[in-house]
Amino acid sequence: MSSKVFKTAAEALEGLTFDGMVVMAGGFGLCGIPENLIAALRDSGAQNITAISNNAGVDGFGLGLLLETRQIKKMVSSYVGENKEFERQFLAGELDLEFNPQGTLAERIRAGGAGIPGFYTKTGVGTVIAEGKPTMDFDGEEYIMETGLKADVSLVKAWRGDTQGNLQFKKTARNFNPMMATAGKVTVVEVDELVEVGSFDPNYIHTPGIYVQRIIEAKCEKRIEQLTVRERSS
Amino acid sequence: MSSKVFKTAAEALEGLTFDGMVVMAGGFGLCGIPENLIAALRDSGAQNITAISNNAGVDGFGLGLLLETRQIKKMVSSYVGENKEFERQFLAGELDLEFNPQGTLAERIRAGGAGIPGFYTKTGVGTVIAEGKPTMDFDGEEYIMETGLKADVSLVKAWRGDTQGNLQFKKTARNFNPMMATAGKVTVVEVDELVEVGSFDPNYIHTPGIYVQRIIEAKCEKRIEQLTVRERSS
Amino acid sequence: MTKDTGWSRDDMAKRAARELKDGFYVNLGIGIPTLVANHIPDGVDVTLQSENGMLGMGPFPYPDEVDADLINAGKQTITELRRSSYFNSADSFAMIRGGHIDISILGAMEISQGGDIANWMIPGKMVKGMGGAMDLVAGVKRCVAVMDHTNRAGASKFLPKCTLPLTGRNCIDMVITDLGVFSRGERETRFRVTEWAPGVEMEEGKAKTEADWVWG
Amino acid sequence: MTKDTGWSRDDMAKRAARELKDGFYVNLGIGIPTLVANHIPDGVDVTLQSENGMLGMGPFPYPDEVDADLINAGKQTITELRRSSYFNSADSFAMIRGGHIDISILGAMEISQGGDIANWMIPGKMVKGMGGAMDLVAGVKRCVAVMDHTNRAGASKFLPKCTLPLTGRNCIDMVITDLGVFSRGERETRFRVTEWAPGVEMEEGKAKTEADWVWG
Repeated sequence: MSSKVFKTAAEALEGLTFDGMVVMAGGFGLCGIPENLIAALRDSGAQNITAISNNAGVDGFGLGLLLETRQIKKMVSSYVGENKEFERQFLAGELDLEFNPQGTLAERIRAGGAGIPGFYTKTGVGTVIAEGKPTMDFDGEEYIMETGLKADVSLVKAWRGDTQGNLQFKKTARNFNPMMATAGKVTVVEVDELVEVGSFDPNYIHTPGIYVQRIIEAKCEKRIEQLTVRERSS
Repeated sequence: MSSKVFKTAAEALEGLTFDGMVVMAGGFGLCGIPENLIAALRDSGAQNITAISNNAGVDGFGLGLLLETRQIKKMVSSYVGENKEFERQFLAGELDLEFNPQGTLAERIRAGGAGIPGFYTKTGVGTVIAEGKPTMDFDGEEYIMETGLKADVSLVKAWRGDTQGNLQFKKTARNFNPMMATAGKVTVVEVDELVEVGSFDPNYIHTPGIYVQRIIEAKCEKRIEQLTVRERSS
Repeated sequence: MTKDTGWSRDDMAKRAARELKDGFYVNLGIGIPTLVANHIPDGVDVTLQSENGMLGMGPFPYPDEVDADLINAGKQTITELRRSSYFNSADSFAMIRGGHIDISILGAMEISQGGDIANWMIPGKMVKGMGGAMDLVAGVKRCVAVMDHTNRAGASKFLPKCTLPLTGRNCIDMVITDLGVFSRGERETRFRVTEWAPGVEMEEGKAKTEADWVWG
Repeated sequence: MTKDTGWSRDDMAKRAARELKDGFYVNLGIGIPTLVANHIPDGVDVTLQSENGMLGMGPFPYPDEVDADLINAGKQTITELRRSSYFNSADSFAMIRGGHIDISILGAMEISQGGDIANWMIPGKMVKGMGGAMDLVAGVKRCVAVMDHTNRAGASKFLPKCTLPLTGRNCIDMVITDLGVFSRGERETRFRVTEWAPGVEMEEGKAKTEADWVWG
């Protein structure tokens, strides 16, 4: 079988990037983001990107890198509070922004990967989120329809991956990554540790290799946004 | 915290069964079925049950037990080929049957547990399955709407469970069990092995304890429907 | 910042904590709701959910335990417990939206007498997004809002109708403010004041509340 | 049951196996499609999906390896491989319905010239159910049907229009029968015969086929 394993982030994105592309990038805050692939996407020079990601990184890190270079035309997110350059571009009308409730965003991505073009939810009923969306009553309650989301390329960060693309995620760094892996026409993954096939117990694989087209091993900085600790009492 | 652990299947179902109840039972064929809980449901004497389960067991085993005693009024399944008593009752008009494509059934159960009252799918378009169902076009293609499913009680079979109800499933015995655990007003689980809290790596829990209200440890017969082997060449 | 009458932020968190029952699965918002974790009554064992994908959230880590791959929904480093489990964001919100979380305690900017809540945006100011707030109020079985009774100008935040864009409609079951507790049994009924904070009199409550509510 | 002309069941499976490309994820139906696994060409590495929740299906077990918790969609005992993974039924069909499986090879009772397939029920006979068949034909990228060209009475099963209740509409890309191969590039185009089985002549093919098709 032709190998899914690539050496560098740049090689792993070769031939996949283009102006106007839709990209999904995993992560919650800076936790579980595909740092190296995001940097490689910046270096690819692709313009007018629509980026689907729960957050928009911080200034100079994560998706913040692509905001700095003005490569992002539109963000689809649930929360974008941590980024001054984002705010500046948005207030200047240089950046489109589509807010989704976090659960709606997660479910839309899952739906996109699962062949579900639309589903109904109670989230957002009676709010601005419902504006212009079809509604339906079920058991006398009103629900709004949300649509499935797909991407040209999904950038995913996993903990360990094998050469067939089977993945395991670590703790809360899992977040949006597994769904995004299913919703990309092409899914590219960076892992802390690349292992041989057969290293995982098949009962505990979070993302089966079918969803992964390319994989690299790469070191992550793993920046912490809110370092919060307690002191030892002794 | 009041304990989720019960001693026997009968005790675990106490107060939960009633005439006309909707029950989900996990399993694919006879693989991963909650044998002991099904037997206890029979012994409870509840009548006119609607049973949601991919299959209907075989004569004298699994849900076949409840067919023998005529406690099931309606089956919601994808395939029921292995059961003579089922066929007899169905042809005699004594039993209602609602066929669902297997993927539609699985997704309807997931939706029921996830607060999604309806979703669109391509499965069944142009077939009898589509009759009477709302349709919607997405990108010029026709999809049909399917609804979420819930149960009064879900009967689930897991491999290992801890006293908080965290579950792990084994190999293909997982099948419908995790979704059904999310879709029952009350979910009762039987496990091969009950372990202390903290026995599992939190990264590899298939069903979090929030979905489990009652749990028992019980021996299963694990009958094999199609024993198929190969001979060692040496 | 002690006050002569009424509850402090910590008092409000303590009062909110009394809504937690043994065995509950709980989601706590940021701000005052976070303090609730410090006041869980003895003998009450609850499991905290963090909507970024964890059940069984533990305390903040000791400095040598910090793990960048383990944070809560406020992006703070945390720890795991023996009971913990991790899952993806779709599964996490399926849990929330499917009605499996027993209670959500969350902050608010405004609450209406019909149980609407506004807590995510102020028109004209930079909007950061709703995060998981709309999912929580739409999906969790019981929603308790904790907020100051009045804004800095002294105007009531418990109103006949919210003036700010809504986070959710008819989804709040109890409002805890520095003045007291307002609750309702069903989402079709009116809120009743069930408790005044120490030193707060009916007169003050009435004067500072624009929403309709019923005594006792 | 050798025949003078045309393909045997095993020949048909062998021909179907040539549709498998290196790296494909594949779902095989029961009957003739199961035999395809025995004919995978050298140098072609495919991963078999079993819709009850497994990717990387291995061969039947040796007698001392049998595990009741490890079966395929035909309920036969099987084994796992080094690459295998397990998942639940919703995830399994999300994989199928989301278009992630490269090819499905499945049996059929009737195929129409518009690519409709009927393979799950015969009115008047006891109906066992469609299982995962409707999901597979609706979701898999490329669907190849394998069937005898005619029924026992000698009537064509490749028809202008199916007479039996459909499993799916306009979803078959290739039909392999004992007489030959009929395929189309796009789902809007007509089937073309691209190959005859040994000893089969155009005359015989025409005589036994009611569906419209185009020579090569």
